[in-house]
Parts: sequence; structure tokens; C-alpha cells
Amino acid sequence: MDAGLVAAQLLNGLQLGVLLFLLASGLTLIFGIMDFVNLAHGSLYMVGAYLCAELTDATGSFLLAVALALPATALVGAAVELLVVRRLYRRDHLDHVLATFGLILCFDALVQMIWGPEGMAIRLPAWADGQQHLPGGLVFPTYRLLIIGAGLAVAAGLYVLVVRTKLGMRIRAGASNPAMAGALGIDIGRLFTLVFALGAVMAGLAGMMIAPITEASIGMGNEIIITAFVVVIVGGIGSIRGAFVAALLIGLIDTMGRSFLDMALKLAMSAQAAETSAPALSAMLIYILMAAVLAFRPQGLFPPKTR
Amino acid sequence: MAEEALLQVEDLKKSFGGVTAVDGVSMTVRRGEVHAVIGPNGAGKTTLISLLAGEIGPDRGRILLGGRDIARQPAYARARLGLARSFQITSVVPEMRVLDNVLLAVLARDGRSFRFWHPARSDPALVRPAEAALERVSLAHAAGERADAISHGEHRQLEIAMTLAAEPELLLLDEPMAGMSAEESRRMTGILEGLKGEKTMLLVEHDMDVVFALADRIDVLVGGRIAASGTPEAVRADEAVRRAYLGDEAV
Amino acid sequence: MSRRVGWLLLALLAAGPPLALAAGQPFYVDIMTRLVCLAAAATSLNFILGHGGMISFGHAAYIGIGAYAVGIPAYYGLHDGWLHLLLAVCCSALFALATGVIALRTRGVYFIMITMAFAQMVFFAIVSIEEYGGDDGLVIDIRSEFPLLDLEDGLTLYYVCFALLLGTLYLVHRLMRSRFGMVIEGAKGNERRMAALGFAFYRHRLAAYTLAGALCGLSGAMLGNFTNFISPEMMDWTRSGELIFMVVLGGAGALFGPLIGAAAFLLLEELLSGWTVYWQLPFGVLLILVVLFARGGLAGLLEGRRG
Amino acid sequence: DKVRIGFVTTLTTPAGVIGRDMQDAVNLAIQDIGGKMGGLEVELIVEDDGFKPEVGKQKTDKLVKQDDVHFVAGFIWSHVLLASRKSALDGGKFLISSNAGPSQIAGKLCHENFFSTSWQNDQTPMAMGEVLNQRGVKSLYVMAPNYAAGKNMVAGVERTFKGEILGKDMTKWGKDAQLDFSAELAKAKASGAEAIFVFYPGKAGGAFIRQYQQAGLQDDIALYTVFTVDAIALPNLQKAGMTGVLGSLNTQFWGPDLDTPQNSKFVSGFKKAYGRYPSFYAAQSYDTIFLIKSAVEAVGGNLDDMDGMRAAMKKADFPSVRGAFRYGNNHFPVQNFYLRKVVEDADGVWTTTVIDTVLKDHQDVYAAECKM
Amino acid sequence: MLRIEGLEVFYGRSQALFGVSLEVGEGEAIGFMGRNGMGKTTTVNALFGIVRAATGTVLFEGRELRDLPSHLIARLGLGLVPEGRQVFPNLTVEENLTAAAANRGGRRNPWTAAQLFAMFPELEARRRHMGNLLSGGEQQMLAIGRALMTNPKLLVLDEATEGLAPLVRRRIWACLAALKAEGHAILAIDRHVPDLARLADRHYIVEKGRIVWTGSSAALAGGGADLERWLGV
Ligand SMILES: Nc1ncnc2c1ncn2[C@@H]1O[C@H](COP(=O)(O)OP(=O)(O)OP(=O)(O)O)[C@@H](O)[C@H]1O
Ligand SMILES: Nc1ncnc2c1ncn2[C@@H]1O[C@H](COP(=O)(O)OP(=O)(O)OP(=O)(O)O)[C@@H](O)[C@H]1O
Ligand SMILES: [Mg+2]
Ligand SMILES: [Mg+2]
Repeated sequence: MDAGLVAAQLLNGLQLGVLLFLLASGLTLIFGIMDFVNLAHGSLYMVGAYLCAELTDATGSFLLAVALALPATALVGAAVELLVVRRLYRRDHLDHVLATFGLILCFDALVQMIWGPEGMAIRLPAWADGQQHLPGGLVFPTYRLLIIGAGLAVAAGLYVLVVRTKLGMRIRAGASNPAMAGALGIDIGRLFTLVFALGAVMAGLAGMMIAPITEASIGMGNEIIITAFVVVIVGGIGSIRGAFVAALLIGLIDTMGRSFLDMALKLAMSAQAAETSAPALSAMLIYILMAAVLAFRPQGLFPPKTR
Repeated sequence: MAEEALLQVEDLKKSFGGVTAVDGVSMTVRRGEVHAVIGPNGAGKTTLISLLAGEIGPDRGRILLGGRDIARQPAYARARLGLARSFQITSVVPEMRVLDNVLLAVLARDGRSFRFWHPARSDPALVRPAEAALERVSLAHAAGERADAISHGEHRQLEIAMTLAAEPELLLLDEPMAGMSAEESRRMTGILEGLKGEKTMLLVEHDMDVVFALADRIDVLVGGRIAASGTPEAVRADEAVRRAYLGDEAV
Repeated sequence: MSRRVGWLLLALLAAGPPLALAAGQPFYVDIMTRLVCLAAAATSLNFILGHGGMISFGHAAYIGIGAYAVGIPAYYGLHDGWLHLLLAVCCSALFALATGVIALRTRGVYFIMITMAFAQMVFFAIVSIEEYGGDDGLVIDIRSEFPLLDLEDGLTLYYVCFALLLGTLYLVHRLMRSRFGMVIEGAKGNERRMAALGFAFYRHRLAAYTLAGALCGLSGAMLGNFTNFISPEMMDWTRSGELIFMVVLGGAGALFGPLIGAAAFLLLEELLSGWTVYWQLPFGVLLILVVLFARGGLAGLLEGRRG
Repeated sequence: DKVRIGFVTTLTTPAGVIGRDMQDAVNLAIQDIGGKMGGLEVELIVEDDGFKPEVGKQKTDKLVKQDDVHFVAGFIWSHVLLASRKSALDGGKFLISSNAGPSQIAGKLCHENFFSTSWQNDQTPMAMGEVLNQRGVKSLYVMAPNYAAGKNMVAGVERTFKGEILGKDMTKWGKDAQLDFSAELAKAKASGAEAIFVFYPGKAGGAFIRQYQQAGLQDDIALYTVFTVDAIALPNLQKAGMTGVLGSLNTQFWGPDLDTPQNSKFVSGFKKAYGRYPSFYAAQSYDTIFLIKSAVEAVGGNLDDMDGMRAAMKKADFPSVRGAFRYGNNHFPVQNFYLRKVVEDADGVWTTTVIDTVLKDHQDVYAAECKM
Repeated sequence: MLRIEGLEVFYGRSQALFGVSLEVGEGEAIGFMGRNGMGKTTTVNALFGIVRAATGTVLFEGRELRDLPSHLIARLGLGLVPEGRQVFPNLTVEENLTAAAANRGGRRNPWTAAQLFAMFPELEARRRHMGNLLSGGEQQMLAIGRALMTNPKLLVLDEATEGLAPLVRRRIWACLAALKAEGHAILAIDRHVPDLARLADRHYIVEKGRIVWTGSSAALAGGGADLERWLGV
């Protein structure tokens, strides 16, 4: 196992982690702060990707498309909030799960009706399409480096918004006790729409970032959303810092598992068996991690303090 | 009267991060007495009760119930040894009926909860004592309501009914009168008075009328430490207590 | 009202299959067999979820374990039905016990996720064992063999499954009203209070969780027998989700809720998917509408409770 | 009476794009035969397996028991076919695979009422192994999804490739298939292999090619594929500007430019009707209808004459898009495999062209295990 | 300033208020009394739009509030110290205050966190603690402080002295008296009748969802009301 490969895999893991954070941060916002379990978060990831692909076709510029698709995704998020989600805040989590599962079905079907079953590819601009030569002889796709940068910037911005601003405080206040927040003059309805739209933007952004790599496709959000939930849980619900740490952790573990697990397994079993069981086991790793974390810290790595 | 100690607390301490809520408290509660703990807001009274009830573990110190150290036992085990608490902020099972809530308390005392087959809600051994407890706090009229559909004051009554129904030896009462109207408060005082001698009570309360009407002895907790203790008269006369807590109330 | 609908459904299920056969519609017997098995599984879930507030998002694992408890012995040529059932119950109960010990330390959404994690581990474990077909699943050529009963006969198989459903319903009914059930229900509503009253409800929960797992394992064994084909897919998280939907759709906590939910779910799926490939759209919309406007699921709707 | 044909394929999930191609081809075929076989009207019932074996089996049960079809056809995925096989055959129906060709069904599980209009999984990669040998490739890295067909594909290339296999990745498959291959590509590059062999059907193929190019691997490790760069993946690759794929090689039993009368009719008809190149999935589905037609006509529309129809199908006496072929004892085609290259056609559309014949009249190796 | 007329509220099928009417004049302090479960909180919640009234009118400075959402009602200048404290558990003490801060009554020197900390030194020491970590009494102080931070024209207190130590209670009553002196209107629910009588100009007593007595503090003290029957004192 050479050092160059390990370094490359670390970068790959980081990139996956950042992407997961983009998704998970929106979830943790909506889920931790408004106590709303939004399974359909992954659908917004998909919507972001499709809008971006469509707009890239229309405008011919990926960057411009992202710039336009972000507010468009926010609008979709706001619409979802206004039509469905807002009636459910006071219900229990089960109702959330059920309704947002319904939303997933709707979104998947709608996207298929609009864009057909085949995916939508996005053409990267030439400057983003190459590779960068990093110190240590490492060659890494430019675009993946860009994802890392964008994700880190968003993480910082989000932290400041939620933890440091009055808007953030009011959001959290409204989350814990909407009736009381209303009685203090806080327009929770609008705030929640805002937060939901913000969450949608983060999810959409993640979708836009991944689309040039894997292309936009139906149901693309339905599996990764589970991983994003794992991130939120491992980090501790509602904790942006926790989501960040957990996202990187899981990104790295997943990548490392995919890269080196078969080698490790070959020490213990036949090469044939190792090759076929490695993918399943590496997919299992993040769940093992989650169970292990929860066994020792039942509220995740950064639990909220309660009395 | 045999001045037998039912509960002995020795050098109990609990801090939360930087805040030391209970700071080396020692006290003795004798069997059959009403022992009040008063003190300013944030003095550590609720924390003390939670320590005694076993909801949180102490950093240090011993809690002897009938001579047995229970400081490391979980809450449910202590409850089984005859210790029951009421909550300052009402804590009931909201989606169950009022009667069912009390039924649970009776069931807890009864102890035989691993019974899978026979219906509990029609078991007279459970229902009768539960109804009696509701009667006692004059909440019988609401027995069939869901516990989240009664008013704040009624919640407080239910809270007491559950504590009573558990038939504990030692009641830990955290502001039982909070939120009760004058009338209900007076009736509750009467109820507690009637239990005097039969049960031992540790009472935390800010309503001095109640405290002075019921308490045999009073400990004053300030900043997590016992600042004064003695008979109601002695405490009432204590200048320091007056300055830190009572103000002109006791005059 | 929901009781009456429940009884009506049971009556229909009791009399339906011979009628369907007489009418030359053997496929309806298939649908009903599937319905009955899933309803039994959902009823077992309802006990811990609706009644005890333990939202297990990994309940399908027990279906899988039960099914493989039939499939793996059959793969080795062991077809004794009692052996299969014993294995199904024991393995499911053991798995529930082992995972419950850890999972029940967590609360709320953490519990949802950790149960899912454990189920995913079984899922990937089976996927990684190539001997039993891995991802591709395993065909069961011969169904469990019982003295006097020939499960190869569709009608016999059906009535065995139906008896299982009846048994599960009755058991859960008794359990819910017993002292044990009251403790479970109380702990769902207010853990702190229950502990203060002196209940070591962790043990009650563990017992309930194990029991529900074992019951579900039985339905899994029957389902495996019915489909003649088992695959890890049966215990995928989406399947656990579907079980939850059946429970919530029907009405969590209501005895007949899961039965009504399972019936509605399968019926809708069958009707709508026959109608259009975009069947997920109306299905999703219906789900959302049910959540929004029928508090307490269909059973709640039948009771006249509105959202 | 009508000839009822049940057709199980994937219409939802991203793999639905394959199902659509197949469905289009079947519709085209039925239209081309005027909606009639042996004087009987054709009724087609298409079912969606949702990419899940269990659902596929359920749908097969429905076709057999409720719709009482005469032929159950379709099946993209090997595991779906394996799961559904028993339902169709025990129900006394003909089962025709229009794509999947798992080794079990070619071998031990072969059945008199089963026919394939495609190939056995191992064959195409075996052809590719030969190509690699011919081109002097000495070391190889292998990637495929971890399911029945993926395993067969890997086994196939291993069977004929004479060089050394330096690494192998079986990635997660199914509805939550792995689509980001960054870690695997880094490994492949680090392995120092001369070439990489991949099998990624459907949209995973596009994703793989894209990342291969983004990682700049064209110069490090040459790409050889089976069932990956096809008429399904190419339009999106072209749109994304993945020029690296032009000139890349793959093997297949068929190509849109294969010069047979039936194929010309099919390809031009398909392009005219749907405005795109047909994929090999479409070609096989088109053949399926003609195979059935040959059977129904042989018995003069007497659909109860199973033996007659079986004997007719066994002769493979129908105009196939691949030209003439015969059936082996296991009812899999014995046919040619070609080397194809990705090119731009006269209209600037990316497609493949046949440049060589790698295997002639090739029979799969599992036929020996079939006791028929 | 505030006029409530004929308010009827239902919880599901059971009726909690049967035509409650009450009035608060400009700069007036009103006591609102009654035994447990009589409908005091329900009245307040209906005023703030937290529960919806079936019939009746709620006029504040001439504007109908009945169909307005809570936040618009509050923005008109109503401040609430709710029953049971309801501080925001996931905000620190300081954030609880900051989040509420607004000058709705257009006060010349609006309340600041610093002023409140001066009034409740207990809170100052806990400023960075989460709301749910406070003791019962500390939470109550925070709830009062939070309502003051909105600088309301009309301050509504629902058992605001519950769980407070006697000394702190004194401070609260003094503060309310000062507010009243500044011309703020107050509607207070409290079980300490003497304290309430000292602060308020007029009183309402509610029983089973109906106003059964109304009159001035003097009338109350003079035995004008059958307090024994309605309040048990
Ligand atoms: N879990 C906790 N984390 C941090 N601080 C805590 C915690 N629990 C209590 N405190 C602090 O400890 C001190 C004592 O709290 P406690 O609730 O015991 O007071 P109390 O005497 O019951 O007051 P009150 O009369 O207001 O109810 C308070 O200052 C409180 O802020
Ligand atoms: N959420 C609710 N659902 C159903 N009924 C309710 C609800 N809240 C209150 N009630 C009922 O309405 C009546 C009035 O309750 P309210 O809370 O207004 O009383 P209150 O005068 O504030 O009493 P307290 O002094 O105990 O706080 C009570 O009988 C109560 O049972
Ligand atoms: Mg306290
Ligand atoms: Mg009240």
C-alpha cells in the first residue's frame, strides 16, 4: 500500500465527506432545529441536480446554471414547506416520515415525467475538467478539489448564521416552542419557510456538485439521504459542528473501506471470498460506526445539553 | 417519640460544569416528620431532590435510606425502596387517561408488572386504590379525561395523586403547591397534614404559609449549602435567612 | 368503527380465497397471502411502535431472518417445518435481544436510526455471503413440510398464514391491555415519570422488543415459504419503512390499524401500479393526504378524528 | 383467442431507460408484424420489476396466474430472472429471456421451456479477453458490479485473458448502486495495470466513463468495456463532451451497423420511430417477438401445442437481427461475437461500429452442465 | 385599550369559555382571578391567538385581533409571560432575551439585557447557560425578562410569580408597580390575592368559563366579592 495511494484516498474521502456535509447540514437544520424529519431532503438534492443540468443546457455555462439553480431550488423548497411540511411540525416524527416518503414518490415520478428515465449529464467547463498536480506527485481532478473548497466555505457560513446571528436564535426559539415564539412576535411561519428553503439550497447545491460526476438521475437522493441521516445521528442531532465532524469521518471511512478492505480481508479468507464480500462489508462500515457511537454515546458525538 | 432517622444525607455534592448546585449538604430526615427545605431560587433544592430520587448521580457523598446507602442506585430501585417524588414541573403521561396515570403509580407499588395476559385496567387491585387517590386530591371528576386535557392546576393535583398512590415511605415533594389556586393549595395542605405521622415528607416549597403550617423542621439551602436549620420558629427568626430569602414575608 | 372494519376485513380474508379460486382468480389468493403475512409482521411492529413508542426502522430484518431460517436449511435439503419455525423464532428473538440491549439505550430518532443500522448489518451480511446467493437471493424449491399440512397447496398455505395473523392479533391485543402493556405504554409517554415511579422499564422494553422480533420472524418464515424466493432485499431499509407506513397509515396503536394499513397499502400499490408507471405520484399524494387529514391513520379517520 | 405475451422489464428507477428501449423495440416489432401472429392477435402486457428480484417474481406470478399469458419474456437483470424462473416454468409457460443470461440457467437450471434471445453472460467478456490477448495486453484491472451478471462477466474475461489480473473491484449494485468510483479509480491507477476492463450496464456506465476521463486516466490505463458503452450511455456521454470514449473498444454479439436485412429494417425503423439508435437490449427484444411469432405460426395458432411451439423455437428459424444462428442444447444462441469501436456517425451522433469478428459460432461453457 | 367581549372557546367538544368579557383601560392594571381550571389561561391564550375563539371579539386599540396570527398580535404591543415559563430550552439565557428583543411599545429607553441582569442578578451568573438548565425560579425570571424585552404596551402575566422565592416575588411586584407608574397596562393572573390587590385597579373573577365578579381593589378588599366561594380565600 503506497503513500501516494493513501494520500489520494484521503482526498477522495474528504471530498465525499464535504458532499455529505452539504446534505447533512440542511438535514440537521431542518431536523435538529425544527424537529422535522425530512426524508424528502434527498429529493431536493435531485431537484437541484436536474435544475442545474437543465440550466447548463440552456445557458451553456455551468457556473451560471448553478447561480440560477440555487434560488430555483430554494423556491421549490419553499413551495414544499408551504404546501405540506408546515402542517406537520406539531405532529410526531412518524407522520413526518410518512408524508415526506409520499413526497419522495411524487418527486421521483414528477422528475421522470418531466425529464424521462434517462439521466441528465452536465458538461463541465474546460477549466474545471482537468487535473491538478499536487505536491507529492499527486494528481487529482480539479473539479473534486472545487467541491472540497465550496463545501468548506458553506460550512463556515452556516455555522455563523445559525449560532451567531439573531436570525439563528429566533429560528431555534421558534423550533423549540412555536406558540411561545409567536406570542413574542416572531413570525415563525416565515422563518420556517426560510430555513426549509435554506436546507433545500444546501441539498440542491450538493446535488449540483455531484451531477457532473455521476449525472442527475431519478432517485439519486434516496440512498445518500440515509447516509446523510447517519451523519446527522453520529454527529448529534441539531449540531452543525457534529454534522461536520461526522461527515468527514464517514466520508473517510467509506472511502478507506472501499479502497483497502478487500486487501485486509484477503489476509483472513480466500481471495475470491474477499472480493465478493468486501463491497458488502465496506457498505456496512458506516452502520457499524453508527451503532458503535450510539452504544457509547446514545445522543451522538455532540449531543445537546439537557436537564 | 423515637427520633429515628429515615433518611440521612452526608456531604452530598453535585456540580454541573462550572456550577456547583449542591455543595456538601448533610441532613437528617426523621421518620414521620415533615422536613422542609427552603431557599432562594437556584439554591439547589430541585437538584437535591433529583439526587435523592436517583435521577442524577452525586459527585460525592452518601444517601442512607433506613441505614442503607442508596447513592449509587438507579431511580427505579430507590422508588421500590419506598421513595417517591413529585415534580416541580408537572410530569405525567400525557396521552393516557388521568386514572391510568394513577393506576401506573399503584402498579409500581404493587411491583408485579411482568404480567402479560390479564387486563390491567379492570383489575380491582389496581383500580380501587387509584380511584381513592384521585378522590383524595379531589380530581375524581377528571378520571376519564386524557391527562393532557386538564388545566395546569389539575395537573398539579394529578402529580400529587400519583405520588400518593405509590404509597411511599418517604415523599419528596418539589413545590407541590406551585400553580395551585389558594383553594386547592389549602386543601392540599390539609391532605398533607393528614398524612403527617403516617408518612415522612421532604418538602420543597416557596409558599411560606404552607411551609410554616406543615413543617416540623426546616433546612435553609443557600448556594448549595445548608445555611440554617431548625424549627420553623427558629428559622423564621433567623436574621440571615430573612435577608437571603424571606424578606418581609415572615413578618 | 375501526374495530368493525377490522372484523370485516378479517371476515373477508377468512372467506375470500376459496371464492377467488372458484371465480378462477388464483392470483387474488397470492395477494391475500402476501397481505396476511405482511399484516402479521406489521401487527408485531405495532406492538412496540404504536403501543410502546419504539419506532423500529429495522423491523424488516426479522422478516428476512425468518425467511432465511427457511431458505438456508432448505438449501441444505432440510425441509422440516417445525425446524424452520423454531429457527425463525429463535434467531429473530436472539437478534432482537442482542441488538435491543444496545438500541434501547437510545431514544427518539437515535433509536430509529440504530435499529436501521442493525438491520442494514444483517442485510449486508447476507449480501456478502455468496453461498446463499448474496444480492441475487435464493430460490426455495420446496416449502416447509408439516405433518398433515401440504404448504405446496396455495389454500393450505394461506390458511396457515391467516392463523398466524389471528394469533398475532390476539396476542398483541392481550399484551396491550395487560400490566406489562401498561408499563410499555407509560414509558412511551413519559420515561422520567415512570422511572420515578419505580419502573425498570428498560427490561419491559427489551422483553417487548424481543417478542415483537420473534413474532415478526414467524411472519418472515411464512412469507419466505410463500414467495419461494428470498433475497436480502426483503430486509432492506425501505421494507422496514413500508412496515412502518402500514402501521401509521392504518393507525399506530390501534389493534386493527396495521391490518387496515397493510390492506390499504397493498391494494393501492396493486391498483395504481396496474394503472400507470407513474403510479408513485398518486400514491405519494394519497400518502400525504392521509397524513395531513387523517390523524391517527385510517383507523383514526374511521373514528372520526381529523387532522 | 389472442397470443398473450407478458413482458417483464424495468420501467421505473434510472434503469427504466433500458426498459423503455426494450418496450419501444417490442412495440415496433409488433407493429412490424401487423399485430398478428399465425392469424391471432397479439396482446402485450408489460410489467415493471422496479429493479428488484422480488417484485419481478411477483409480477411474473401475476402474468402467469391472472393474465394467463402464453409467453413470459423480457428480463434485463440476471437476479430478477433467477427469482422469477420457477414461477413461469412451474406455471407451464414459455420463458424467454430478452437479455439476462446467468450461468445457472445456461447450466444446471436449464429447462425445455426456457429460451434466450441474447447470450450467456460469460460469452461477451470471453470475447473481450481474446481481444486483449490479440492486442498484447499483459496486465489488467477489473471492475464490475457485485451481482450475478457482474460475477459472470468477470469470470468470463478471466477465462480467456492470458495476462495477469492486478486488481479487482466488485462494487455495490442494485437500486442504490455505487456511482462514485473515485476510490476504485485511484486504486486502478496505483495498481500499474496496462488496461482496465469494466462492465457497467445502464447509467452506471456513463458515470464510470465520465470519472475515468475526469481523473485523466486515458493516458495511464486503457479502457475496454462490455455492455457499458452502448446506445444508452452514449448520448449522455456525447452531451457531457466525454470525447475520451471515442475509439474505445467493446465486444458484442450485435451492432447497429451489422449488415443483415432484418437488422437494417430494425435499426432504420427504430431510428425513425424514436429518433435514436437502438441499444442491444432493443435488438434482443425485437428478436423476442419474431422468435415467438415463428413458434405460433409453426403450430398454426394452436397455442395449446406446447411441444410444437418448443420444437419450432429450437430451430431458431426466424429472421434475427444478428443474422442466422442456432440454439445450443441449453436454448442459448450459438453465435458470433464482434469487436466494436465507438465512432461518430455521418450525422455527428456517437455510435458503435463493428470492426472485427472475435468469436465465431461460439457456445457458452455452461451448456455442458445442462442435461437436455 | 383592550376589550374582550363574549369570548367562547372550545377544546374539541368541551367548552372552556362561555362568553368571557373583560376590559383593560389605558395604563390600567387588572387582576384576573379564579380557581384552577376555570379558564384564565384559556382566555389569555385566546387573546394571543394561541387557541382560536369560536365566537366573540377581541379589540386592541380598536383593532380586531381574533383572526390575527400570534406574531402580529404580539407586534401590536402585547407581551406575554406564559403559564409554566416556557423559556426556550435550546437558547442560552442571553439568547432568550436577545431573540425576543424589540421595542413594540415604542419606549424611550427600551429594556436591555444589562438592565434585566441588574434586576435579576441570578440570571447574570447564568447568562451562557441553556434555558433548560436553569432552576424553576430562574426560568420564571427569564420568562418575565423575556416579555419585558419586547417592551409591550400591555403586559400579560399568567402566574408569573409561581415558584419564585418570597424576596424575588417582592422584586417582581415592585417592578410591575414601576411599570404601571410609567403608564403601561398590565393584565395579571396570580394566586396571591393581596399582592394583586395592591397592584391592580380592577379585578375579574372567573368561574367555569364565566366572569362572575368584577370590581375595584377597594371593593375586593371591602368584601364586595364572595372570595370564599370563588377563590377559596
Ligand atoms: N443540568 C444542569 N446543568 C447546569 N446547571 C444546572 C443543571 N441543573 C441545575 N443547574 C443549576 O444549578 C442551580 C441549582 O438548581 P436547582 O434547580 O436545584 O435550584 P432550586 O433550588 O430548585 O431553584 P428553584 O427554587 O428556582 O426551583 C441552578 O443555578 C441551576 O442553573
Ligand atoms: N389543551 C386542552 N385540551 C382540552 N381541555 C383543556 C385544554 N387546556 C385546558 N383545558 C380545559 O379547559 C379548562 C380551563 O383551563 P385553563 O387552563 O384555562 O384554566 P386556568 O384557569 O388557567 O387554570 P389553572 O389555574 O389551573 O392554570 C379546564 O377545565 C381544562 O381542563
Ligand atoms: Mg426547584
Ligand atoms: Mg392557567
